[in-house]
Amino acid sequence: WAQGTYTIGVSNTVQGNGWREEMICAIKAEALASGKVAKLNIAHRNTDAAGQSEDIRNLISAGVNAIVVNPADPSGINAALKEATDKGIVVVAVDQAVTEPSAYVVSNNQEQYAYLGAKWLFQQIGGKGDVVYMRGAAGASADSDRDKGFKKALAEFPDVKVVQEVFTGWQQDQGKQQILDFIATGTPFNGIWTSGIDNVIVDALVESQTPLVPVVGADNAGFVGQLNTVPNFTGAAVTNPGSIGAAGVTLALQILDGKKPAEQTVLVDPQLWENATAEGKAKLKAAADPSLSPEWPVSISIPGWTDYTKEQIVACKGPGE
Amino acid sequence: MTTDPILIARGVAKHYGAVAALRDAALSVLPGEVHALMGANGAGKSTLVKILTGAVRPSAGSILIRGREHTVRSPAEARRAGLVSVYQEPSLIPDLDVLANLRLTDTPLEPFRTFVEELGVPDLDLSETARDIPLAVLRVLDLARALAIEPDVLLLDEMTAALPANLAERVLDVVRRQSRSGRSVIFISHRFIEIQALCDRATILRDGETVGVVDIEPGIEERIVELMLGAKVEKSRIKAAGIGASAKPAGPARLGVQHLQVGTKLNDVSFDLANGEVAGVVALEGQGQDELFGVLAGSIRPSGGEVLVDGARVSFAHPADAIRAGIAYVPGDRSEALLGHRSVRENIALPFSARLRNWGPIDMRREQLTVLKAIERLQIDTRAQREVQRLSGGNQQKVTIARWVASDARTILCFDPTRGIDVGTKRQIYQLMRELASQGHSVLYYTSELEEVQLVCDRAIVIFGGRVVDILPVELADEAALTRAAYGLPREAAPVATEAGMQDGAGAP
Amino acid sequence: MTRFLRRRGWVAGLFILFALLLVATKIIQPGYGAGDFVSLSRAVLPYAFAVAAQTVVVIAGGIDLSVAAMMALTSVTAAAMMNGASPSYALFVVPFVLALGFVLGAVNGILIIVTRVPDIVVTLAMLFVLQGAALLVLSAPGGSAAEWLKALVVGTVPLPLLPDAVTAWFPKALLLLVVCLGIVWIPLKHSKLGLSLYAIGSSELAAFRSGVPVARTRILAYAFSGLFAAMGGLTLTMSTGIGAPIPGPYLLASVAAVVLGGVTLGGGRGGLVGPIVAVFVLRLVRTDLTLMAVDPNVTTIVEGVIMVVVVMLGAFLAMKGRSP
Amino acid sequence: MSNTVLPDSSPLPGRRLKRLMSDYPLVPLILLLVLLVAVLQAMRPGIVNPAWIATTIKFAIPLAILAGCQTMVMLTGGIDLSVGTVATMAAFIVATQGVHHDPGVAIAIALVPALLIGLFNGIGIGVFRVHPLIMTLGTGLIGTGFLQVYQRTVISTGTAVPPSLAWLGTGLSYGVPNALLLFVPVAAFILFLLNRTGFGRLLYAVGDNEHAARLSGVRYWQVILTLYVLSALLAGIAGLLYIGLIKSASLSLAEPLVLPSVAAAVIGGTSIFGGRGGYTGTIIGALILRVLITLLTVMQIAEGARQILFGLIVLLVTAAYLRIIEDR
Ligand SMILES: Nc1ncnc2c1ncn2[C@@H]1O[C@H](COP(=O)(O)OP(=O)(O)OP(=O)(O)O)[C@@H](O)[C@H]1O
Ligand SMILES: Nc1ncnc2c1ncn2[C@@H]1O[C@H](COP(=O)(O)OP(=O)(O)OP(=O)(O)O)[C@@H](O)[C@H]1O
Ligand SMILES: [Mg+2]
Ligand SMILES: [Mg+2]
Repeated sequence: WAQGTYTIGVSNTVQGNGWREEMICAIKAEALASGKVAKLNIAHRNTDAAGQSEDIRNLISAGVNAIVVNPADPSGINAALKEATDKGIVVVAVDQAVTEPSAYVVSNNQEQYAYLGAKWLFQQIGGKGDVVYMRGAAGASADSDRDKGFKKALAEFPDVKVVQEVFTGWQQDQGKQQILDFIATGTPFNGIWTSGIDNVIVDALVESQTPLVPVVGADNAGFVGQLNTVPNFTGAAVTNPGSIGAAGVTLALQILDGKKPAEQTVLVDPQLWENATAEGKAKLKAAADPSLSPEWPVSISIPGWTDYTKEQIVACKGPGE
Repeated sequence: MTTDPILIARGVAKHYGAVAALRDAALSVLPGEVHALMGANGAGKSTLVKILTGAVRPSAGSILIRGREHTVRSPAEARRAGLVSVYQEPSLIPDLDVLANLRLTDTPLEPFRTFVEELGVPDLDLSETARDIPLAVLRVLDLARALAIEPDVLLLDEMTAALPANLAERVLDVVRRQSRSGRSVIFISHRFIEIQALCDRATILRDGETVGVVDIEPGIEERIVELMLGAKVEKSRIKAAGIGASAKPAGPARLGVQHLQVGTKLNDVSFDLANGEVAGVVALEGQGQDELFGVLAGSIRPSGGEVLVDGARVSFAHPADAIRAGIAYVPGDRSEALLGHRSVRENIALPFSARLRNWGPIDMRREQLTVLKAIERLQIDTRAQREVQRLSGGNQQKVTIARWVASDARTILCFDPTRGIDVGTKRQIYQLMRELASQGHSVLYYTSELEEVQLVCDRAIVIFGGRVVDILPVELADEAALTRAAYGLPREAAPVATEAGMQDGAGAP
Repeated sequence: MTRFLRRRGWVAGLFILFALLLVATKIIQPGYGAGDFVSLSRAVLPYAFAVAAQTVVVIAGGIDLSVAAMMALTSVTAAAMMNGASPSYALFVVPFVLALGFVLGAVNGILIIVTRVPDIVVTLAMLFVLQGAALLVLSAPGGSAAEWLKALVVGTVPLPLLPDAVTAWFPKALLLLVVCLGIVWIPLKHSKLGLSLYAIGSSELAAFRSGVPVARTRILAYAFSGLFAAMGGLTLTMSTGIGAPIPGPYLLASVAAVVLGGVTLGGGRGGLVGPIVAVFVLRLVRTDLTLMAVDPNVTTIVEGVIMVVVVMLGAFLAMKGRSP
Repeated sequence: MSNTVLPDSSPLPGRRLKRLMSDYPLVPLILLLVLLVAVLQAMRPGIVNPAWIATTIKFAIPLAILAGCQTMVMLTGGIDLSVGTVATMAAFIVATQGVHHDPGVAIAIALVPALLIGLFNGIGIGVFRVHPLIMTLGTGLIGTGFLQVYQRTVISTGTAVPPSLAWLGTGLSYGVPNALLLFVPVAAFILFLLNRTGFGRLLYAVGDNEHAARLSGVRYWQVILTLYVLSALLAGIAGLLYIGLIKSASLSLAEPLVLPSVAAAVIGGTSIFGGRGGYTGTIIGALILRVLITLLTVMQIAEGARQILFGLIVLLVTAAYLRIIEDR
């Protein structure tokens, strides 16, 4: 039952994380919706750059036509990617860029992601005050990219001070405990920037009856819901669509069909949805989706890049399944 | 013997927390002498040996080797100073083959081979893994290895305790020859015969203190026992405790064994054990007694024959089945039976919890009473009761028996319960066996010390080559008769066992 | 002969399993060939060294939870040192990093001896320490590797006189693995120290009484583990060209492969060949799952099941072997 | 016969102190905890307030329950690496099933995988004699795989943490965490089980000397099977409580607790070689770890240095404690 002709390989190195799961489902849904893909070959596990190189080589062995890869590191898998493109396989990196020149990139701009949210936060607190900086996993390249963006915004606001910097490891429980511990120190603070561990932070503020300061998070369904419903709470969600995976598939199919893009790299710039203005509130209302798994980003599609319906991505079925 | 001592130890003490294993031990060994180290269980003999050879650090005291003070920090260091020990437990590496074990200790191969053969183990396979070698042979290998290193002082801790009589005899011969060639030997044994036959002098320890040094001469045993036990002795020699033909109740035997077969190890073995009887099992090393006890204890599945309890056929897949049928097994090696880190109380109460329906709350008061009664009955010294491993060997052995006395097992299988136990404790165990019998319990009693048969048992079942070769009433079961039977010789013909006969015996399957 | 089989049976079984898997792979993907075998060898490299590191300590009766963190630290150290340096500087970096691994491994051992805390806890604590140190060296993936180092794991060994069809089956990565492990392990295994490793793993008390310097042997076991882990770290840098401070999935994989390779947890038994073959088997299973395009979430289940079932089978066979 | 007890009135006060500590091993452990709290207070004056104490207790409880599983398993010489997966599964399933079902039903459904994994562990370890480390590692992987497959079926159902669990996890009554309502009975159960029941005795017995236990009629597989099922059920309960506390279902929710649960048991004085230890120490061990984590969180240093300090302090605490209680 082959509706298409292409085989597409996928390589991803974080498993069991809502964002990445959405990315995989978006890839499957797009492959199905495009009608051009016969088979998806997905290597999806927790591993490092060396393990990802292994997966990519396995995909090459499997004879795929294109590989969509969410790189563990921008340059750590270059050798394997080069081997793939040398064999005529189309390689598209999604989410993060890779430095291998023969690969295409459709990427969320992580630096911009952090800059946008941080800048909004600093403006929101009036350009001065103390903020809590809750990062992702120490040593991850996405985290260090975001750190650059955050530092850039910070440099623009000399009166803003970071009173506490912690690594949540992108773990809900750690983030929650860290913020509760910090609240207990009694140190005053005016805002919180998070790297996506967001709804538990708002929860913690509410539970501990601490005044609700502005919080910046990602567009995860749980956090977007809070922005809409928690009274007296101001905050902003910065989009970081997991559906970028689908954009990767679309780009790969275009190239396979002979339509090469003008640029090797396409950056999908993030949007910011805040609930401080009426306009922002409307956007948030439109985006909210309480039925979605709370760890899933609500931006399940990217206009111009994705063709599937919500039912299709939620069903999470690829061609032939 | 006017030369200076080669080894002197003074004021040696060793504390394990609150327990004093040694308090003030002294020892002086002359060149070329066989020096016995004697004392009751827990007197501290093994501890002293370990300290002398660096296996344990002393809390206090000094050691002089050839007149120079030495701090011996490890067995390797002791060896460089000329001291080599064969410890109470085998110290070959279980997962290495014999050859690797020798290489590990830099033991010269040829002398080792020679000694092994001299010690009565012909055609040893050097590529055999130590784990697969029977205990008695391991002991011999341990000794041969120590001898091959040619130490100035050889320390043997209960070297003969786990050996069958023929091998023990060989060991004595070899050791004697060693001392003639100028080597000193420190010899630990609870067997007076061996001490008499081999040693020149003896140092006696009591409660961790050296209480005397005597020259070995005929009749010295009394004096040694006196020193060993201090004020505790009643001055009687060990004596048979008025036994023999106790009235046998009617009805089916408590335990019946018919045509039992275990591979090639046990062949068509049949006998009965009556209610209230203590039956002795006598056999040289490796004649199938291990398998016999294993089957009855539920640890080994027989390949043929049957076992009857109170006339009914039973088959055990697990020791639990045997226990349910009222059969309890006390292994010869205490470490197989004890929970070393647990208290005396938990050790004794262990069988109560074993069954599923007793997994719930424990009736602590009832348990306390039961355990105390058993402790009292066996006169267990419970001063170090928080951890059983700190009790001395004899008291540990009592705990293993107390467990079954407390849970009132009707049949008790005792496998060499007096191995490495001092005379005082032995006497208590003999008495206990008789008491149990008089209360209707049945005991199957394997012993490696033949004189015990007449002290404890009602009958002797002799096994040789996996078969029952004789069943002797206690009156006839003197050592000479038992020895003959154990070597597979017919009851009437009574030549003294020859060298050749011994070898055959050892080589039998 | 029978004893040989009994001892080597497990390893032989693994070789057969590997061969069967190769056949299966060929059936799944008829185009599977020399080039893919070269890829397999490269994928095996870091795992193989991690497993070697684990094997040494397990044989000596211990366990090392810090293997993956040690690889991360040595990898970032190498990558950071080589960053922007001349190719010849790498000639100094490699021995330096190997020595670093050896010394840090020895620190593991020394801490175990000195603190008398169980090895599993000491190496768990060291896992955090080494991981933290790696973050201090490089706070994000980065650094670089000398080109000639990277080339060491790429391609095949040019064997003179042999046709290309044959040399295509001799990956440099495999040669590197065999040489690095062999150069350390073969002399080690046949030395007194090697015997001592087995001895303390088999019975520490008996070893001590046989005159084995137990403390020193244990420290050296961990030191060699550190050395192998450093080799693993270097291969990570060589094959990715960077150093990453977050440890990869090598810890649990190393424990699994050690056990699958027939080394008893608890010590004293087994060798290095078994675990290395086990690594090849596990990697090839991974390849097959990818080739068959098995649902990625099911892949996790399959890998778990394989681990449990193979070990259960081994335990079951051992049980049958024991009973008469 | 000659176990001589030293006179109790030892002249040296230091020695006597050491004796006291080694007789009551919990005393030094509690002192360590107090010391850490004091250091924390010194670093951030005012942090030790009722709210912080409540938070610390709330977060220590799920860890302490998982460490309880670990304690019981370690007594038999084993280790249970699947507790993180089991707890995560229970948490994730209850949050997603809570949408369709009554809390009671959702909880019952959530505990089914726990039961199955426990059973599977027990059979592998008790009957087939697979090493616990490998077995629980494998079942953990299998569980994770199933959870991910399950996750895909509930992407669009949303989540609903049962309010009763949220109340239990985060609520306070009179300033006291409601979670204690669950924990006190659980802890009492574990303590009673270990000290006053036949099953508890058997855990120690099997871990101390399996052969001896067998000769006393103990069937190893029965003990081990029951143990791992019990451990998995407790882990499941810990997961339910944890989702009540975090209120956000994730596929790796409780995984970060696995290594700390082992560490808590070890710090609390339970031997990983089996036969020795108890649960009271473990509870304090869990508190010590939690306080330590807070201490490092509020300390403003580089992340690398923080991890290094964490490792070193855990090692130091364990070593110091061992020193104090040894030679009892
Ligand atoms: N590791 C230890 N910890 C605590 N106590 C110990 C330890 N080793 C020995 N002891 C104690 O030291 C005392 C002396 O023991 P040792 O083994 O030296 O006696 P022994 O004379 O060799 O006895 P046996 O004849 O039974 O072999 C005993 O009371 C024993 O309980
Ligand atoms: N917890 C305990 N503490 C002390 N003694 C106990 C304990 N449990 C059992 N016993 C004693 O051990 C013996 C055997 O106990 P067990 O409970 O196995 O009995 P049983 O033979 O099955 O008989 P019953 O049918 O009466 O339970 C009895 O003498 C009993 O008094
Ligand atoms: Mg002794
Ligand atoms: Mg003793």
